[in-house]
Amino acid sequence: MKNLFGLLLSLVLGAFIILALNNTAAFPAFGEVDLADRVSEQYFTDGNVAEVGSANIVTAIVVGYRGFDTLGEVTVLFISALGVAIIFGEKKQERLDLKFKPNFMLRVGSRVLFGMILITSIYIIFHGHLTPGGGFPGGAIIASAVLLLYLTDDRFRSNVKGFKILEGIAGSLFVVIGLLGLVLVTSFLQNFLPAGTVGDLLSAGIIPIIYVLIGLKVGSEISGIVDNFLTEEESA
Amino acid sequence: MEWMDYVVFSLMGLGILFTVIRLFIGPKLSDRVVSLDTFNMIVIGVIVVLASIFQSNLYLDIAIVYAILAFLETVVFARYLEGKKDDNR
Amino acid sequence: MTIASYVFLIIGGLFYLLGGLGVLRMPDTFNRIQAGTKATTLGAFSILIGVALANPVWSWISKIIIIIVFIIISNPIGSSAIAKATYNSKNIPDNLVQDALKERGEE
Amino acid sequence: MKYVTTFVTLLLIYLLLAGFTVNEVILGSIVSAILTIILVKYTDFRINWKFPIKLLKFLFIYIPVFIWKLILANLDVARRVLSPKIPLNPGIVKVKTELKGDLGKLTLANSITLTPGTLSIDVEDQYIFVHTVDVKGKSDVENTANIAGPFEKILGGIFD
Repeated sequence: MKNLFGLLLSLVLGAFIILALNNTAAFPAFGEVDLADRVSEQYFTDGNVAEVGSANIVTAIVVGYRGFDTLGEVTVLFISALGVAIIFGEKKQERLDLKFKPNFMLRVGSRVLFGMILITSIYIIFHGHLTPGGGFPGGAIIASAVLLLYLTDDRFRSNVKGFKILEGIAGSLFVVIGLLGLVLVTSFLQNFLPAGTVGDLLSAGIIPIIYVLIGLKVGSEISGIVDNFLTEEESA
Repeated sequence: MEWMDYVVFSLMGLGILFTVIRLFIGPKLSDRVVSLDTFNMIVIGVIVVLASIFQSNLYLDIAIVYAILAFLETVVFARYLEGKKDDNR
Repeated sequence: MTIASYVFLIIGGLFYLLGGLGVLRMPDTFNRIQAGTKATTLGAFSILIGVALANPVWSWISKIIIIIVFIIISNPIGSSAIAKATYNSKNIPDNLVQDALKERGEE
Repeated sequence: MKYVTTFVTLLLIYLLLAGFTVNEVILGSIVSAILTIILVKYTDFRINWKFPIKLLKFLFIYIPVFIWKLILANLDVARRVLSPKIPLNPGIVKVKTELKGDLGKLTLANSITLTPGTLSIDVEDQYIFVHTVDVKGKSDVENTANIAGPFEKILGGIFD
């Protein structure tokens, strides 16, 4: 009886989902959406795309118009990493011992793949203003590469102090760039570099610089969290 | 040639269906991990074909990132399977 | 060009289907890993080559090369990791006629 | 020398991802140089003047054999999966390899995984533990000749 009810419920829900996706007003085909319905119309009519210079609208909003909120967002991540470090962090730490050694292919292969993953994440970070992606996903991929090495090499220990320094430098530079905007133009985090041609690598003023800093900061913070979870107090 | 797309998608969809069945009925956890690995590989193919249909090579970036995350997920699950020795899984 | 690309796409889809069927039908975990890995690797290659033939532009082909290289390195490594984990978690099928890992005499 | 090869590999991947323009080449070189300094302690391959010949051998002898074996493997899987009663005689066997370097052994193990009816589980020193669907040989020597034979000779000329 329970199974029959479950089957009926899933069939009805499935029918609803299919109908909702077929409803062309709510879910238009690819490329046919009228963006002016959804985003503020001002964004298009005032020609702001050329003003910001970012080919990716999401990036223009996240880093350009809402740059200060993004600073807050990065701070939230920093605070959570700090919380994890306070809970798990002791003075002397050693590597958590997993029951079995990683097998040979994993150990050698992950080193080959580590460089590939890192360079891909850096590509994603640098092209945040041109393609979907940017600092947050790129930083997460850096951290996942570090997690991969942790899981496949039972003696690996990342350079935690280096990560902390990198994170501090990136965070401070973010604020410094914001203050430069305040000094050189009028307000905090305002763009003071030329916008350039939309679609070029060197365009969109300070947006790529800030996104690189965000990527470094996010990557080092999540790597720190990974390190905290995979280490334990020295049992000596 | 539009209908050929439907043929390709139905073949891949049947593959996904079979792996999902194994994902649900798999008697041991390792069977579920295997089916998840296969599932991820099929999804990479689906993303690439979608990129070709939408004529936008930005989707290929998504496929690369998905491949990276799929590999990582397989490794994490495999190490998790090994982690506990005494459990009868 | 279009016909060739569709041929590759159909072959890729068939191998994907075969991989799913193998994962479903094979009787024990190791055989499931074998069927899944081999069929999806060739399926992914075939699909990627088909898409490259449909869009013969350098910006597509270069990214497809990256995906192929990544898959060819990562997929066997991942499956061997699952196989070793399966063995280590004492989930060994009882139909093996020979077990060299056991004869090695540890664990 | 290690630095140069790591740098070139990273730059090649970056340029394949990003495309060839002047700006990308400059940015990619800077990034790859920084990453090379970080990554160089994880790489341990030696190369010498024979490297281009080895690369050509790898591209034009190993890859076609590998693709042919991959197709055979898939036809084998297809035959097994589609037959009504699945023919099986599985076992884990030990295969001896002569290759010394880590990368060579990794390539051999990956090739074994993608060839008909075999799946490499682990490598220990000179032995690869392989799960085969159909145990044919009676002894380890016979299994070695069956499973690793076709690749061992080619890879021996490339990674040594």
